[in-house]
Amino acid sequence: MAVVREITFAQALNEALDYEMSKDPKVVVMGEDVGVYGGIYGVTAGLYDKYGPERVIDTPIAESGFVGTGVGAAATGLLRPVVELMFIDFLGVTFDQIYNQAAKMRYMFGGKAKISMVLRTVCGAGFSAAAQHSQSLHAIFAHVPGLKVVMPSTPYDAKGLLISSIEDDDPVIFIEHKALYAVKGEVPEEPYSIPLGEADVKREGKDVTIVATAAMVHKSLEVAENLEKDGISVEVVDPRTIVPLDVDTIINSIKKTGKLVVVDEGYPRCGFATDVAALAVNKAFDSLKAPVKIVTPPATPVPFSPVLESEWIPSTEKIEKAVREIL
Amino acid sequence: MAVVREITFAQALNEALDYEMSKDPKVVVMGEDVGVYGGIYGVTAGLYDKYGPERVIDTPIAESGFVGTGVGAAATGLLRPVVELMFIDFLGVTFDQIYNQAAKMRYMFGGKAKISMVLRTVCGAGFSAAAQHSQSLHAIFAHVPGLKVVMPSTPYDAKGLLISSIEDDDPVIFIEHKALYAVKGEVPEEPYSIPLGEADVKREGKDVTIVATAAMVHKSLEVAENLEKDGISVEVVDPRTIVPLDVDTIINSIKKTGKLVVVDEGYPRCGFATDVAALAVNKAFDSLKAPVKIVTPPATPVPFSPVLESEWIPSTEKIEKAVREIL
Amino acid sequence: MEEISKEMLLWMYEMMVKIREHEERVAELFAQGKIPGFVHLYVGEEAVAVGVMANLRKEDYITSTHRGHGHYVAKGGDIKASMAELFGKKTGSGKGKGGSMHIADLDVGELGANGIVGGGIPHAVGAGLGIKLNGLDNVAVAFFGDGASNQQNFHEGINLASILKLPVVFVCENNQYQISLSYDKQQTIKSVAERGKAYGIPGVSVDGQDVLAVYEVAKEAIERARRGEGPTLIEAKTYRFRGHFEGDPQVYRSKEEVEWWKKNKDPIKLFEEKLLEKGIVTKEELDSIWEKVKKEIEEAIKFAEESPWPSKEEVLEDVFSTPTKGVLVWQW
Amino acid sequence: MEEISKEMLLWMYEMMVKIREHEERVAELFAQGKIPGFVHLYVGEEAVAVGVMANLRKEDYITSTHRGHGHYVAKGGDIKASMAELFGKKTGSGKGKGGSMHIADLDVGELGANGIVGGGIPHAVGAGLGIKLNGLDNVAVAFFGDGASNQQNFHEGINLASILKLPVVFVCENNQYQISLSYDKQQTIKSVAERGKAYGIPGVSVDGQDVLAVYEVAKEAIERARRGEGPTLIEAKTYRFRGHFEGDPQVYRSKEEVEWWKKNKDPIKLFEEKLLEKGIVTKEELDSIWEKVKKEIEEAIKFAEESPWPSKEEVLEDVFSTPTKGVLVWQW
Ligand SMILES: Cc1ncc(C[n+]2csc(CCOP(=O)(O)OP(=O)(O)O)c2C)c(N)n1
Ligand SMILES: Cc1ncc(C[n+]2csc(CCOP(=O)(O)OP(=O)(O)O)c2C)c(N)n1
Ligand SMILES: [Mg+2]
Ligand SMILES: [Mg+2]
Repeated sequence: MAVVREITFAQALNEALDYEMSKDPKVVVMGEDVGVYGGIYGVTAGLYDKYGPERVIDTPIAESGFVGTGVGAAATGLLRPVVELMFIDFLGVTFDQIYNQAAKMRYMFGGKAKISMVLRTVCGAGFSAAAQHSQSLHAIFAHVPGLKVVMPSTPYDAKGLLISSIEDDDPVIFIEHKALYAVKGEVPEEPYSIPLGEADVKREGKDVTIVATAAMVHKSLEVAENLEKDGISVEVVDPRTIVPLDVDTIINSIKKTGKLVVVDEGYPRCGFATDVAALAVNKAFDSLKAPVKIVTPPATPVPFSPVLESEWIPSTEKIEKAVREIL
Repeated sequence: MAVVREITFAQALNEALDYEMSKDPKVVVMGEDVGVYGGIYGVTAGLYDKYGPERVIDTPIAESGFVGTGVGAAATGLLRPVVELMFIDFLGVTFDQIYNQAAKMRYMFGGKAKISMVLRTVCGAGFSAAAQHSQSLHAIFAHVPGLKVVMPSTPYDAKGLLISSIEDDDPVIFIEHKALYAVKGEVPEEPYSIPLGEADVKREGKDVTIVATAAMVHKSLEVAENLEKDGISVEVVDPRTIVPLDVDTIINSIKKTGKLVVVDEGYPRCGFATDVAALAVNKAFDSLKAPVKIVTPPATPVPFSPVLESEWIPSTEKIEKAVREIL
Repeated sequence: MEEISKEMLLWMYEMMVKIREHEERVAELFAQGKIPGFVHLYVGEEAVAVGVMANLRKEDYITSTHRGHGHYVAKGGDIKASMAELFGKKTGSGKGKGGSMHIADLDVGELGANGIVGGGIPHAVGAGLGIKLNGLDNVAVAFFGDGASNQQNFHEGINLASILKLPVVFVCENNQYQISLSYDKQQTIKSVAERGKAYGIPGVSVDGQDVLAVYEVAKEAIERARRGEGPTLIEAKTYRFRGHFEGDPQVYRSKEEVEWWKKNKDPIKLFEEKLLEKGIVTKEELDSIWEKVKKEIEEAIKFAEESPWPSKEEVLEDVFSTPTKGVLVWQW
Repeated sequence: MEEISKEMLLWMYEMMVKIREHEERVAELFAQGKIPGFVHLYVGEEAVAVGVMANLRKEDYITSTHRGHGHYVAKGGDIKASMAELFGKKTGSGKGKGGSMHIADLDVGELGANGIVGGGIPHAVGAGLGIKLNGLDNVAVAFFGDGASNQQNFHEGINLASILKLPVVFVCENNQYQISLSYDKQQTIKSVAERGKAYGIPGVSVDGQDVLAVYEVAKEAIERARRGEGPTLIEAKTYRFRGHFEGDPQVYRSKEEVEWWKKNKDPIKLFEEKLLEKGIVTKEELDSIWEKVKKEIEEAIKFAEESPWPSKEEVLEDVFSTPTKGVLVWQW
C-alpha cells in the first residue's frame, strides 16, 4: 500500500503545471520571472529548464499586453496559456483584458469563442507587504460574469483544481494565497482533477456553519477544534471555487445548522462574504435561527506595520467571537 | 414666490460643474471630448468656451495616464480635477490609478495626502450599446476602501451631490446612468449641496422596503404606484451614495416594514444588492419577516439585441413579482 | 501595379465597393431605426483594409476595432451573419448578443471588433505567438486608429511582439481624429510610424487613400513577418467621410474639410481612375461589379430583416462553454 | 565640474554617502528581522537620484518607485520619519501604514514611492499640470526603472506631458534588470532614451554612475522644463549592487558581473577620486562627511527603535479626510 506523500501547496501547483505541459504542447506559461527565476514564489521552478524559453516565457512589465496576448492566443485555439499575474493587486493595470475581453468574448461572439486560459495570481496579507501587495480581490473577479474563480486552501485541492482549470475551456482566475505556499499536505503523485463548482466540507458539524475561503479555512478549522472542547460542533465549508459556486452544499449546511458565519479575507463591502450572506437570507431564510455573522477585514487598505496588519486580518479570536455570538 | 425650474439631469450636472469652476480656479475638467464637443452626453457643454482649453482639457485615449494625472495634481493640492471616464466600462484600462493610487494614498501616507478628485463616469444599459458600453460597475468601486461612490437618480440630487463631491477632499466616483440624462426635474438655480452618506426616502410606505439605485429608483417608484392600487404600501429608499452608505435609514426602513427587496442594475454576484441583503440579515434579522428578494440582471454580460437587453435589465414586472412573492 | 494580376486588382476594387455599399446601406438602416446601438462607419477608409487584406490568407488572423465592418468584409467574413448581427437577430454572427462593436468571424481568422480602443492589439500579438509556437507561416494583423496609438495596449503589445519577434503587423488607420480630437493634438510627432523606433521595428507611413500604395507596404511587412523577421508598424493616413458614429454633429471639423477629402481623396474614385486610365478594365466591368455587390448587400439585408429575433431565454446562454456543477447563473 | 560650487559638490558627495549608509544599515536591520516586508535597496544607483536632485528646489516635485529610499533622502525627506516607517512605527512618515514601498514626504514635494511599477509616472504629469496652470516655474520629476518603461503609464504619461508641454522630466534608472529579466530581453533598442522620439521630446542617455554627468544632463532638462519648453526623457545607465529585494538569490546574474560593477563603477568611489584628484577636497573632509552621515543615520535608527508602535485602533483611521454621515467602516 502506497503511502501518500506530503508536499507543499507550491509543489502541488508545480506538479499540476508540469503535468499539463508534458501532456499538451499547447500549454504555455507566461509572466514576469516565471522562467529562469522559477516564479518569485517558486511555483514555476524547473519548468524553464524542462520546456525551454519558447513555452516558459519571461515577459516585460506589460500586464495588459501579456494577459491580452494570452487571450488572443487562446481565442485562436493555437495555445492554452497559463498566465501569471505576480500579485492579484496588479489586476488594475490589466483588468480590461480580463473582464471586458476574456470574460465576454464567448458571449459577445454568440458562443463561438473558447478562451481556454488560466490566470494564476497571488493574494493575501500577513507579510507586511502593505496596501498594494496584500489584497484579496476575488470578489471583483466573481462580480464580472464570464470568469471562473478558483481559490484552493490545501495542497490536495490546489493540484486537482489547477489541472481542472487548465483543462477547462473557459477563462479561469486561479488565486493562490501566499500564506499557503509552504503549507504541507497529502498529495497523490498521479494527476487527478477536482471539478470546478464543488465545495468541500472540510469538517462536519451541527451547531453552526462557517463558510471560509483560502487561508481562512485553516483559521476556521482551528476555531472549530477549539470550540469542540466546549461541546460546540462547527461545520466548515470551503467553496473552493467562488465561481461557479456550489450553492447546494452551502445551503444544505445552513439548513442543517440554522446558523452561518462567513469568513473571508476580502474587503467587506460588496464582497464574497456579503454574497454568501445574501444567498442564505434569500434561499435558506426559514432555516436561519440567528443573524448571519461576517468576519472580514475592516473597510480600509491593508496596513504595513505588523501590529496593524494582525489587527486587520481576521483572527481566530474574531472568528470564535462571531460564532459564540450566535450560538 | 419663485417657481422652481425644471431642467434635465444633464443640465443639472452642467450647472454644478459651471458653479464650481466659476468659484474655484483649482477646479479643472479633463477627459475625452469634454472640450469642443462638450462631452458625448453634453454634460460639459459650454465650459470650454467659458473657461478655455487650459481648464477644460481634451485628452488623448490614455485613461490610465490622465486619471493618474488627476491623482497627481490633486495630491499636490494645486488642482481639484474633475476627470471624465467616458463609460464606466472603461475602468479596466485605468483601474490601478483609481483603487491602488487615489483610494489608498491617504492611508498609506498616514493621513497626509488629500486626493480631492472627482471621477465622473457613465453607467447603464438600455441603448443596445452591448457588453462593453452598458455596465453598472459601482460595486467594484464600492468594494475597494478609500473611494466614495455616488449614484444620483434625480436632477435635484445630481446637482447637489456633484457640488458636494467636488468640494469633498477625498476621491469620489460619480456615476451617471445614461437613461437619466434626459429626465427632467425641479432644480433650484442657486447652488446647494447634499451631504454624501444621506439616503433619501423617495416614497414612504409600510408593507415592504425597496432599496433601489439610479435608474432603478424610477422603476421601483412606478411599481410602488401600481401596487398602491392593490392596497400595498411600498417604501422606496434611494441610498444616493453607495459609499458612504446610510445604513441607519435603510435599517430603520426594514425594521418598519419587515420586508426587503433590493433592486440594482449591477451584476448579481458580490454586488451592491447582496451587500444590502447581507446588511439586513446581519443588522435587522429580528425584524425580517420574509426572505430578502434581489432583483438584478442575470450573471451574464449585457446582450446587444433589444429583445435580449430588455430581458436582461430588471423590469417593473420583475420588481413587482419580487415584492408580491414576499407579501 | 503592373505586377499585380488583374484578378487581384478586381478583387480589391470589388472589396472596396462592397465595404462602401455596406456602410452606406447601414447608415440608411440606422437612420430608419432598424439597426440599434452605436455604429461607426468605415466610409472613406476602404483602401486600408483592402490593401492589407489583399496580402492575407484565410488562415491569417486579424483583430479589428469599433470601426470594424470594413475589416470584416475584406477578410471574407460572412456578411449575412454580420448584417443579421447588426439588426440584433438570432442568425447574427453573435446570435444578436454582440452587435456592431463585437462582430467576429473566427472561421476566417477575424478575431473580433472591439468596443475598447486598443483592446484588440494584444490579441493579435497572442495570435502571432500561437503561430510562432506552432511553427506556422501565418501572420496576424492588428488594425487600430490614431487614437488607439496613445493607449497602453499599443505600447505594451508592440514591444512584446518586438522582443518575441512575432509575425504581427500593426496597422494604424490614422484618420486624423479621435472622435473630436485632431491628430495634431494627440501627438507632437508627425506620423504614428515614427513610434516604430521606440520598439526597434520598421515604421512606415503610407497614403491610406491609395489602395496600391497600401498593398505594397503591407506586402513587404507581411512577407517580412512570414519570414520570421518580426513585426512592422504601418501608419495609413486616411480620413473618415462620415461622423465618428452615426448621429455625430461633427462640431469639431468644417464641412469644407470633409468635402475636400470626398472630392479629392476618395479611394474608390482614385483607384477607378487608375484602372481605367491604364486600360486594365472597362467602365462596364466596373459597373457590373457594383451591380453584383449591391445585390449581395441587399440579400444580406433581406436575410437580416427576415431572420427571427433571439428568444428571451437565450440571454442566459453562451457565458461558459463547459458544463460545470454549481450555479453559473445566479437566480434570486 | 569647474562651474559647480564646492558647496554643491560636497552636498552631492554627502547625499550619495547618506543614501549608501542608509541602505547598508537598512539591509542589516532587515536581516536582523527589525524591518518587515519587502525592501528594495538603492545601493549602486546613488548618483542618479543625487545628480538630478542637485537641480531641484524644495517646491519641485518628484515621484518615486519601490526602490525609493534614495530619492527620498536626496529630495530632503525626513529620514527619522522614513526610518520609523520602515520599522512600522507610529512616528513613521505614514504612521506605520505604508512601509518601504509607500514612503512619502509631501512637505518636500516627495509624492511617494509606489508599489505599482510605473504607477507614479502620471502623478508627476499631474504635478506638472498643477504647476503650469498655477503659473509657477517649478518642475516635476518622475523616477522609474527600465522595467517600468515597458508599462502603460510610461507611454500614456509621457505623451500627455508632451502634448500639454508640461514641466516634467522623466528619469529612467536603467539598472539593466527588471528583477531577473535583463534589459536586452525587455527591448530590442539600445537605450530607453530612444523612446523620446515616439513623443517628440528630447531623449538623452547618460552614465548613471557619474554624478556630474547626471547633474549636467538633468540641469539642462530641468531648466528647459522651467522655461516652459516641455518634457525631456533621460535614461541613466546604472546598476544595482544588491539583489532586487533583500533575500533575492540572484540566480539570473553572475557574481563576477556584480563584482565588476562594484569594483569599477561605484559612483561614490568614482566621485571621490575625482574630487581628490582635482584637489577640491581633502581626504579628511570626506571622512568627516562619512562620520556626520553615520551619526545621522544612527540617530534615525535610534529614533525608530525607540518609537512606539501604532495602537490597534489606528487601523481604522486615515481612510477618508472629511467627516461624513453614514458608515465609513463596515462593522459586522
Ligand atoms: C479605452 C477606451 N477609451 C475610450 C473609448 C471611447 N471611444 C470610442 S472610439 C474613440 C475614438 C477612437 O479614435 P481612433 O482610435 O482614432 O479610431 P477612429 O474612431 O478614428 O477610427 C473613443 C475615444 C473607448 N471605446 N475605449
Ligand atoms: C504593475 C506591476 N507589475 C509587476 C510588479 C512586480 N515588480 C516589482 S519591482 C519589479 C521590477 C521593476 O523593474 P524596474 O522598473 O527596472 O525597476 P528596478 O527594480 O530595477 O529598480 C517588478 C516586476 C509591480 N510591482 N507592479
Ligand atoms: Mg481616428
Ligand atoms: Mg531595473
